[in-house]
Amino acid sequence: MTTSAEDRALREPWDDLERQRQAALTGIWFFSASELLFFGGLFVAYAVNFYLWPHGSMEAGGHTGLAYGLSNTVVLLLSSAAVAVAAASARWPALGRFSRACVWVTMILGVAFLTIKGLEYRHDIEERLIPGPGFPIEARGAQLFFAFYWTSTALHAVHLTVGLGLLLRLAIVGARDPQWYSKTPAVNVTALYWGFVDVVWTILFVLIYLPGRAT
Amino acid sequence: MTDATLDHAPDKPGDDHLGYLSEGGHTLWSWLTTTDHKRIGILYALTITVFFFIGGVAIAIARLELVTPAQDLVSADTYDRLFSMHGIIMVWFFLVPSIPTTFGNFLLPMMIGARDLAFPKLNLFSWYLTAIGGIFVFVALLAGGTDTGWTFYVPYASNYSDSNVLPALIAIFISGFGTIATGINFITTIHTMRAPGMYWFRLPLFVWSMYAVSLAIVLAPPVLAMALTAIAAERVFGLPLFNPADGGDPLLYQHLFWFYSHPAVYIMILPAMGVVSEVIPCFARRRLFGYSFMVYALVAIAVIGFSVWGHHMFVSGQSAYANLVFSFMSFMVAVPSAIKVFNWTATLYRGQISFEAPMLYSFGFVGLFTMGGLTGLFLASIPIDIQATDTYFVIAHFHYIMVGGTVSAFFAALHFWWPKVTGRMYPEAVARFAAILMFFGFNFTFFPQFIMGWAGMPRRYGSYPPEFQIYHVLSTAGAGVLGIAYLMPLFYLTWSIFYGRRAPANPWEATGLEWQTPSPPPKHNFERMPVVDTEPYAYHRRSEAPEVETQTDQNEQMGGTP
Amino acid sequence: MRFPRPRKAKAPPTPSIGSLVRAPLIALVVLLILLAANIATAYLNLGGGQIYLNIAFALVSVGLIGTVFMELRKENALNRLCAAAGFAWLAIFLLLTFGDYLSRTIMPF
Amino acid sequence: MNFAIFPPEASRQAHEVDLIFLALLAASVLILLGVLVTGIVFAVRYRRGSPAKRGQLPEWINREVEITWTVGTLFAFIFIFWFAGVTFLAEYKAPPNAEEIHVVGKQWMWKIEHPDGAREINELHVPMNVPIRLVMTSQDVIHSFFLPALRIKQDVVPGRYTTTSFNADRPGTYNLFCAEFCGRGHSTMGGRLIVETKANYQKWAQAQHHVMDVAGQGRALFTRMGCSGCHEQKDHTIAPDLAGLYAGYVQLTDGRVVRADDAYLRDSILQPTKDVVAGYKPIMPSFKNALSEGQLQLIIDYLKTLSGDGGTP
Repeated sequence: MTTSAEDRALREPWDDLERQRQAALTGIWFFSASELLFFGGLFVAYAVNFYLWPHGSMEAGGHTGLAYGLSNTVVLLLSSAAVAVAAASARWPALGRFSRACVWVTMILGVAFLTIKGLEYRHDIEERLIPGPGFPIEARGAQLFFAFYWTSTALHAVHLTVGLGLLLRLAIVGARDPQWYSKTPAVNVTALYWGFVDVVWTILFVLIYLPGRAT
Repeated sequence: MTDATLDHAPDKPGDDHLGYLSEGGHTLWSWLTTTDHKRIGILYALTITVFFFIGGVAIAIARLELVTPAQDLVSADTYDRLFSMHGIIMVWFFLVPSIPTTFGNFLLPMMIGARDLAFPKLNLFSWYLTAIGGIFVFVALLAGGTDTGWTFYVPYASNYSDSNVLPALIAIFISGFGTIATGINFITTIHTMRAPGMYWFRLPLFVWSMYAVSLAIVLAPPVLAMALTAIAAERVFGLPLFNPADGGDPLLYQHLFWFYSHPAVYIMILPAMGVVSEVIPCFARRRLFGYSFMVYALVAIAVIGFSVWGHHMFVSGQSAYANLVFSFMSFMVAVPSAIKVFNWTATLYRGQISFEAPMLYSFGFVGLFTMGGLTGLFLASIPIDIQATDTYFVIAHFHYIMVGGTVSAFFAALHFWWPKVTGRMYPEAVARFAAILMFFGFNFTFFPQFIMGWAGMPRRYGSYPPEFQIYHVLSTAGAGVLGIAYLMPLFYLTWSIFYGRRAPANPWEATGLEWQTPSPPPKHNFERMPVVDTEPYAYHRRSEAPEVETQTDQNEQMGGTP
Repeated sequence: MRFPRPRKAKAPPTPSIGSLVRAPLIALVVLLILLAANIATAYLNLGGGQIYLNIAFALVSVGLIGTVFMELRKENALNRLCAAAGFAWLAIFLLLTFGDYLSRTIMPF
Repeated sequence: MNFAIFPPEASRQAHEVDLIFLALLAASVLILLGVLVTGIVFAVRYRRGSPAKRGQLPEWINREVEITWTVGTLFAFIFIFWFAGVTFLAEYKAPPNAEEIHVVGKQWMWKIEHPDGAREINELHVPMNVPIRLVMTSQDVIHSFFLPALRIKQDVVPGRYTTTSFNADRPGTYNLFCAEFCGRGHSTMGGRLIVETKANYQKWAQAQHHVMDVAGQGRALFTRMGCSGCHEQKDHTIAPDLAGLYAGYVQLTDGRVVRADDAYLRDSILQPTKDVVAGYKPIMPSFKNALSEGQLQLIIDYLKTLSGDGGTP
């Protein structure tokens, strides 16, 4: 029975599952390095603007909703732990159900993250924190800070939604075919992708929510 | 579908069995859903051929406009859109994908003894990303093109340009991720799927160049994607990311853009170096001179290439300290390129040199790349760059490297591996004539630009002072010759698919695993996993070589690899 | 980095859930503590150096996520190198870009 | 038909840069010939079937050769970097007593203001042997102030000042270009650099005040007659922008492309509905009986100063 599961998990050019797993992990790690540089462009832009307009950035930082940011970070850390456990336990068929439960927990936390982010956006729009004519903070550079705030959090949310899609695929296909679930490297790949999304958020959290708190 | 011109497609198989060309199925659907790296390589070849000629037509009209000092053939706005679309299409839809996605896809698995790339489905997905990006370029073209130049400098591109910048940004964004996926595919394949015995220092240099290029391909394009997303955000949502009125710094965009765009020019030239390092040893029947130095040079170029981008910004208001740092790093990155040129020339020593078309293109490459590289030294020294940047001197420099270098190597690869890809031989005499015509047409077009560039003729000018007219007339005439030299291979290679001589498995008696499969190779490349136990390029015995090598001796020499 | 020839090992016994969950849970607790410390320092008025301290905390947390959650400790050398490459290239980018911005006042020409 | 082989050298700084250029040119030609000659000699001597001696590479050609030309190239490049770097630091630093000229780049014209208040458009008059420091900025997009004869180019970035300096020592008229792409009028955004002896420069400076009068009167008339009301609207939706109009080409609604010379300006003022600019409605009133001939000429003179009289074709 397991050979057919193995065959189902086996992709076309590979004749050995272990090497396919190595290749899949190497592939997702290189993709993470690449996406890190995608957000890296934003981090550099943010750092330069912080250097050019320290006062404006600090003041703008003060206006961001720390409560939202904090709860989002906690939610994402929990989900990252859950997906790590899911990936660790996926290899053993006996723990298949437990692993898929962890995947569902991760998805729920991911959706929670998006809802909190939605609430925060609604709060920001109410406070007219959108760079443009009626911007409340007149310190120079504050509009820049919020321009980067909107761009980076929107892009991060897009990446997180893609992650939710991958997790959903895992949970549904895994439930229908537990044998495939225990063999396929896709579980580790999705877990690593989710870990990457959490890494980006950890850096973004510090860049967006912590400056300007000390005033 | 961007490359609907399938009539040019070299895949209408003849009557008998034709390897991967017939095994995978004959319908268009079988081609559009193939995961065979060889077929995807051909899909890419068709796509970039279409874009190569569109870009060529755009600049042909611009060059005709430049024959007269006044702006009289096309309006200034149309002229801006012509050179911008030429830049965008040539950079992202011809040069960056030219050698890695066509010959890299086709040959990499065969050269390392694998059945296919590590992620075949991802490979097909990369082609679809490039094709969808191509469709967006068509949308931009049909809507009138964008007039920001391929550099999209802010604040013109974000606040002032009224041309359709957004479709162009989306096109580059999507095709960029297609290239990143190919890069990831190559690196994982080279690391995990080498045949037994194929150690790192037995890899052919083409595979090494794909490895070095994939490093740059994985790490550079994401930063460009971010820079273009920032411009799109500023144009669509009004977020003032680089708007000087709100304190944004246009130079920040230039840092983001050039951090990608300099490694991008290495993404364009490294595969060309890989191709030439395959062709020259084969036709000189000699081992490549200094194989390990060539490998270190390839990887060094890819890595140091990330620390030199500031030499594009010497006059843009960058601080003097940064100018000096980037100037120094630019000189450091020039050293490996110089070594490679010396090694190619030294490979010819005591060889049995024959002058088929691929070798002529490779000679052209070495000559033109040397001139391009040397003028790069001019531009790396700051006082000369202050005079020469944004003039035709810079245009001549990067065309010597990109057109003289990469396109010559692309045609060398096209002719060298044509028997393996299509199972047919190309007509030798016509091909040699086309190679020589391209070399002279190229010099005839771009050498006058060096002279008028140093004399002060700025780039992107539709009308110019009359004292530069002689050079523009020469350059346009040269462009005509170059255009013919580019069209000839299109005809005689298509002709050779149907009427060319049937090619043997190894027409050039070259070493390398890809030549040990029948041509065209079967769908799964190798019946049984090949085992490698010799040096690459084992064209003559290491210990000694007979005084006068007769034809038979060569075959006997070749006997080394099973 | 040649891959070790995969031995056809007998399937290892199914570990208990407790042993699987232990490492991630500890890491989670440490991360939450780091987060709290990070926010606490944000409220102390340390002046300019504030942001560097916060970023240092963030990088420590990123390191922890990488090693424990993304199991970098069990990965082979290539994947570790790849994780490092992302941050190394980012460092090159930051270093040379700030080489320009920091020296604009010192050596304008 | 004259053609430029080498840009004129109008300052000592230009001469210094040319020294580096010629040194590098010589070195490059040497290396290029070295590579090409070696390649051709090998290609001919070792062509397939030629009787030349083959066999094993001689003893001395091995790792040492490789290391020598690697280290050799490295030191040669470090020397060139030092040579160019020193020249850059020495030549491009503005001397303290330099005369400051303000330059403002605007979409498709250069507005230049001298310390004594004289204003120019697309023209830069400078006295000989006087160190000049240009302090430049842009009103809209990035332009680049390029004087090929002085080997100077400096991008002009909106939102900040960029500076460059020179000391012209050869009288004459040289090219001025915009070198950074800035849109439709990028190629017509050039002008002239006129280097004069101190005496001529003084004469020109006085004359400037006279021209100012003509332009001043023209300006006053332009506003009194209500022309500025429509033509200087910020976004030019109801009336075309007149700056940089003179000597350029104008696209009309019926598709014709007309050259904006004196006659065109005159006709447009007297019979505005004859040649309506593309994209605008013919709503301009005629000034046929409201302006005398002299006043008409004053306004046309003023319009010329708006786009630098006799700009490049």
